[in-house]
Amino acid sequence: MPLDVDARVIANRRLSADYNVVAFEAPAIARAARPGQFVMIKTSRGLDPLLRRPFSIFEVLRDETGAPSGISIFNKRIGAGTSLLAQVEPGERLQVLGPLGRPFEPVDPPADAWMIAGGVGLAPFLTLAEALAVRRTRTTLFYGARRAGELYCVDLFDALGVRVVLATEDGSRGVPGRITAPLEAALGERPLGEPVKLFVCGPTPMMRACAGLARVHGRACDVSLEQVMGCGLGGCYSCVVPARRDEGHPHHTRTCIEGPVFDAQRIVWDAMQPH
Amino acid sequence: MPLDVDARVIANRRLSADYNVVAFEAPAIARAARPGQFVMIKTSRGLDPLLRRPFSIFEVLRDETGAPSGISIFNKRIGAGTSLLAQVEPGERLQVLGPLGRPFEPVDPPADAWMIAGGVGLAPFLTLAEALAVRRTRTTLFYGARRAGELYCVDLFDALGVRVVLATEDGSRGVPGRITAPLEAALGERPLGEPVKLFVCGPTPMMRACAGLARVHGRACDVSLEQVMGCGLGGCYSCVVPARRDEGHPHHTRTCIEGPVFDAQRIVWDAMQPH
Amino acid sequence: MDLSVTIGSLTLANPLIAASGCFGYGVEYGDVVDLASLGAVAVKGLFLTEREGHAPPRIVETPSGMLNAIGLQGIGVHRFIAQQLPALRARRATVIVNICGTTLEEYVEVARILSDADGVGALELNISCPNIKEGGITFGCSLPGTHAVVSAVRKVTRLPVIPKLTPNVTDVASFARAAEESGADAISLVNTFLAMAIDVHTRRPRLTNIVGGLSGPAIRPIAVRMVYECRRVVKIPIIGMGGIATAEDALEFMIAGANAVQVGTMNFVDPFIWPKLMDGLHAYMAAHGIVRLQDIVGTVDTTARQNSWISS
Amino acid sequence: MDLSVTIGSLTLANPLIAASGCFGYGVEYGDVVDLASLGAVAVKGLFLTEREGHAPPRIVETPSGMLNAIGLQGIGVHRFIAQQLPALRARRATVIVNICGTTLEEYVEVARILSDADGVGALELNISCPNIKEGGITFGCSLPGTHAVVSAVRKVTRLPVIPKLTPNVTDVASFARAAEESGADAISLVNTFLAMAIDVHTRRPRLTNIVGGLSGPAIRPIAVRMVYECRRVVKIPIIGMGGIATAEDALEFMIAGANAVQVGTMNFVDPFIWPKLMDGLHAYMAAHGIVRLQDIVGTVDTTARQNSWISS
Ligand SMILES: Cc1cc2nc3c(=O)[nH]c(=O)nc-3n(C[C@H](O)[C@H](O)[C@H](O)COP(=O)(O)OP(=O)(O)OC[C@H]3O[C@@H](n4cnc5c(N)ncnc54)[C@H](O)[C@@H]3O)c2cc1C
Ligand SMILES: Cc1cc2nc3c(=O)[nH]c(=O)nc-3n(C[C@H](O)[C@H](O)[C@H](O)COP(=O)(O)OP(=O)(O)OC[C@H]3O[C@@H](n4cnc5c(N)ncnc54)[C@H](O)[C@@H]3O)c2cc1C
Ligand SMILES: Cc1cc2nc3c(=O)[nH]c(=O)nc-3n(C[C@H](O)[C@H](O)[C@H](O)COP(=O)(O)O)c2cc1C
Ligand SMILES: Cc1cc2nc3c(=O)[nH]c(=O)nc-3n(C[C@H](O)[C@H](O)[C@H](O)COP(=O)(O)O)c2cc1C
Ligand code: FES
Ligand code: FES
Repeated sequence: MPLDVDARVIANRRLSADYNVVAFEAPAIARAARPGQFVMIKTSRGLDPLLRRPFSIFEVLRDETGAPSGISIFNKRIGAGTSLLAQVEPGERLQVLGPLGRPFEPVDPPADAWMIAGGVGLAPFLTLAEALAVRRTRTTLFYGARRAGELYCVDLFDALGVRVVLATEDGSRGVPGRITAPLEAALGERPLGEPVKLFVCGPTPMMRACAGLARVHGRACDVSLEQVMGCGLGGCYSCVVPARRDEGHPHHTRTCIEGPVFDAQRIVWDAMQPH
Repeated sequence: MPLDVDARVIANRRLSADYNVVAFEAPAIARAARPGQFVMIKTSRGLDPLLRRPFSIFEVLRDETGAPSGISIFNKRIGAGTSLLAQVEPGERLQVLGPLGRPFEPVDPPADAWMIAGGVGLAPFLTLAEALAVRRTRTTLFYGARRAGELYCVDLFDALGVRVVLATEDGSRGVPGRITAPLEAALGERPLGEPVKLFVCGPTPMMRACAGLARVHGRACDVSLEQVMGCGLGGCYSCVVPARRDEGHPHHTRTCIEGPVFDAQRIVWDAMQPH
Repeated sequence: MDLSVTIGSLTLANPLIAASGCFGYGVEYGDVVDLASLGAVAVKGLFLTEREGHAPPRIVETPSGMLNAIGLQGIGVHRFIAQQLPALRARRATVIVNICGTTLEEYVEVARILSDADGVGALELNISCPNIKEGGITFGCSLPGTHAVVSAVRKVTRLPVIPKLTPNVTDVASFARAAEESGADAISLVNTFLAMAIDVHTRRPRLTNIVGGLSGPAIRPIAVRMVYECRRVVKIPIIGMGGIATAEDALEFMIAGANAVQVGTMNFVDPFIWPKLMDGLHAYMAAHGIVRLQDIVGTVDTTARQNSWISS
Repeated sequence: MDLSVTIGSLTLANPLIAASGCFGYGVEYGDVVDLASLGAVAVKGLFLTEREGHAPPRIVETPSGMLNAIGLQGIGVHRFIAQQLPALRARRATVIVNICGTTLEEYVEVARILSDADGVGALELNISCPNIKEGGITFGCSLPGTHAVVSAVRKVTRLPVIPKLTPNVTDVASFARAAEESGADAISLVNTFLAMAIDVHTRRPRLTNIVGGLSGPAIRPIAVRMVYECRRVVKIPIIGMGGIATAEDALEFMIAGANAVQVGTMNFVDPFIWPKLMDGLHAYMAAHGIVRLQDIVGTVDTTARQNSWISS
């Protein structure tokens, strides 16, 4: 059951002109959160911007005793709502509704977990990495961005023992080019007897490419989709994607309640709107 | 010429559940401000609340060298905009447009200045009191509210050498009853040869009563009117009051550019909308 | 305190109704809202058969509002009765079914099927959806069309019939009168305003469907005016809606002339809005000494506020 | 870069016009805005004689919008010509005069008087003010009324004649067509939406005039849709407006079909908006390699975005 919290902003860590991490005091949401779930945040106190904006839960924050005390989000400025979130000051309060949506299903050893993140698609993976670390699942993060300056928070993954593979389109850090290249290489090298599950979040073309690689290589693959969401609770039918139910005919399926995490093979990628 | 400043909030001093003083960094406005002028403040970054809200300039703030560095407003929470201003945190930025409107015309000795304030009507008098102190004009503040807890910032007037007469409707501080009673008594006691000018700001019935007393006693009287204002610059014709021009026929006159300060005898009080 | 309201044979415990298309089939909100505490739940518009609706993007936010062009995606009346209605009954929800048709016959058929089902409280006739080409609004934008649908459905059901009017007309009151004369038990208004948003960089409409319907607080003052106009010409109950965000907004519609209200877009913004609205209604009644909330319906005082002092 | 736009015999340097009633007589903004930098200034609606307008309160804020019922307070056409027009000319403003009438004869008379004055660039016919009982909107809400006013004014002036249309009709495009057929040089749209707000504690309308006109960003998506609809049926220039707050909003109207735009309510919120809008237009033209801004007018691409993959 989701909760709505009038959450106090604890910190706003500016990572760059476009990215920041906002931490909220929200113990109840923090306790209930599972990896890959999201919250809907009201970015203003007035009626404009009107609708809440969906954000993956980036971190579960803990107090001195280790008890969950809040959450943070990894915010990329693209429009009015994310710009307001870029500017918040500690002490302000915003409505945070969550946790929402179908979480990732982590895997246990001997399976490995490979997380593939493009840009702001990094957001759902820190909580997943924590859950995988608890299970002692060997985890790799494939993380791509346009340039070195747009790769953030890699140290947080290092600290969890995650192996990190980076790629930048301009070659300024890690493998030059798209992150799907090192992923494809790794898939090719891995013996079929060694199980691995892919977890993907990023731009639609990237997720589509990963879904294709997973299919070709016969690997399980979860994708976390980012559709425009009006309500986050199944009320408005705005967030639909073309998805098959049980191998059957595809339907417009609500991302907010049947996702955001889907088995990649359920999605009719040809019919997905590019973002 | 008014200026529009993306002004940083320096402080938000909460006086009570309903009243607070917000200080803004705005040197250019501070330098140009004259007593009784106002600013139009955008209380949100989005489009709701949409219109700016008018506020008297309460204080002109100064830096260590004594140079004007900002202004403050004395905010009473009544609706959406004033509630947002009650909640601002230092570091936030709001658009502040000003200074606007016709200022008070202070008087010089030997004339005395009597300022009559009802509730939030205190707002324009601190800058006036400063201007009068500079001229060494003997100044009295008649200040009424419902109860002692709603009388604010009296010490700031004390510090300027202003004689203060207080009244509360519940008798919890100062003269019991309305502030017009001590004013009327004072007017009755003052010899006609000793000039005095009245400056009034408060609820419409109070201003009307003061205007009547001023007329009966033959004293000059400025009132500062608070009409609903859409633009503050004469563009919308929302802020009109019925006012005579040169003793002639009354017209709907724009408070924002011909006021907010009017000679009380110009106003057709019978036709004023009660607030 | 009495907050009840009667619409034909149906009595609602209070005037707060979840608006059609803004509350799924109600069951989605079972965890968040006590469905039995609502006056009623108006479920998403249903055709005879399943529909996939329009391709996304289906919504776009606008200042204090949103456009939608969902295209009436829905599971069809049969699956609704089989799968959702029992769950709604189990939660003791009062159910208003919003029905759609591409033809007169489809409206009649859907109405007939629902009349035989257990647990349907009333039928809201969606003759005002701006997002589908066939049917619907072509009835709702003409007086004869409105008359035809309402009287045809009237004949096949004993359930209260509530045509939902479009605001996209010059004189909404004439449609209210046509609905009343055709035997409607009540009217709902407003549906959304036909509107459009364009991405200036791609020069394409922001909605795949090109145009969509504007809802939310942005439209409230227009909707209140329309309720006020309709109240002056019809006697049947009016269900008012359009941007209600607070109890005061709901009361504003009631004072303008609505007997009940629906809340759509703001339920997206705050799914926990319902108890807040209810508390607000109670507080208002207490503050103003009102024992029967229906007593405020249509009581807006429009007597002149002052003598004109000035030639105008 | 060419931002100019031609309306009948009048050429504006750029498409940004201050909306009538939202900019006083222009002279009030002389300190804040370089009037010569605007495409034009549309001054407050003028009758033949002075009017005091409605008693306050005259405006009330609503979500992302505002209602007004100013009641066309104004100094009358003679005082305007004597007192304000010279000041506007001195500041090299291009002046569009918004004219009103309670009768057909008054429109004609006002138009005739202004045609003889020096410094008037065009006449905008306000047949759409929702706030006055007599005249005005009674013409604007009927096709024959629109035809009558426009053709009568057309006969007495060589100035460009620009009827301003009301959005409070079912089919605004038919009014656009009627205006074009009657000899209009251009059309302006939209005027405000008839609307209402009620104080629930006093149960009185918030405006003394009971109803008022809704303007501001709230209405923008409806206004854009109306411009789009009109563009498809008329060839004459369209001046679009309704809630423009940014250069992108202005461009949205142009891409929908407007040749020029007016900005009203947002000038209240930010009187320094004009250079920001201008800079935004330049930046857009530079970014998209557009040399003549008129080339984007009506270019919204409404071709289907994808093949339908799913039965609907
Ligand atoms: C489940 C989920 C989780 C998300 N997690 C994060 C996150 O952790 N961090 C983060 O920065 N962003 C995340 N997003 C995306 C984020 O919600 C959008 O960037 C945000 O809603 C845009 O709001 P805005 O007001 O800034 O932009 P707007 O002004 O609303 O829109 C600007 C542009 O972005 C497009 N857009 C709007 N909503 C979305 C969306 N949901 N996804 C993609 N494009 C959109 C619009 O169509 C428009 O073109 C997530 C989205 C979903 C659905
Ligand atoms: C020249 C001038 C100077 C002012 N100085 C101050 C000041 O120093 N401190 C201060 O706290 N307030 C001041 N006010 C009043 C202040 O502007 C209003 O309280 C404010 O606009 C209300 O905004 P809101 O969003 O909180 O309320 P809204 O939600 O906009 O309105 C709430 C209620 O207040 C009424 N109202 C709206 N505007 C005004 C207004 N201008 N005056 C009176 N009632 C109004 C509305 O009609 C409504 O009934 C001043 C007003 C003017 C015109
Ligand atoms: C996403 C969405 C879907 C809607 N679907 C329907 C529908 O299926 N049937 C209907 O009659 N109205 C539908 N409406 C209109 C609403 O029921 C309501 O009339 C309108 O949104 C105005 O109310 P609001 O401003 O409170 O949302 C829909 C509105 C929205 C926003
Ligand atoms: C306070 C106010 C006064 C107005 N007065 C007039 C007027 O005199 N004549 C007219 O044609 N339109 C008048 N309008 C309508 C505007 O010119 C414009 O059509 C409308 O406000 C929509 O544009 P906006 O949303 O940019 O304000 C007025 C609008 C406002 C808000
Ligand atoms: S966001 Fe509303 S149904 Fe998914
Ligand atoms: S506030 Fe707009 S004219 Fe005075």
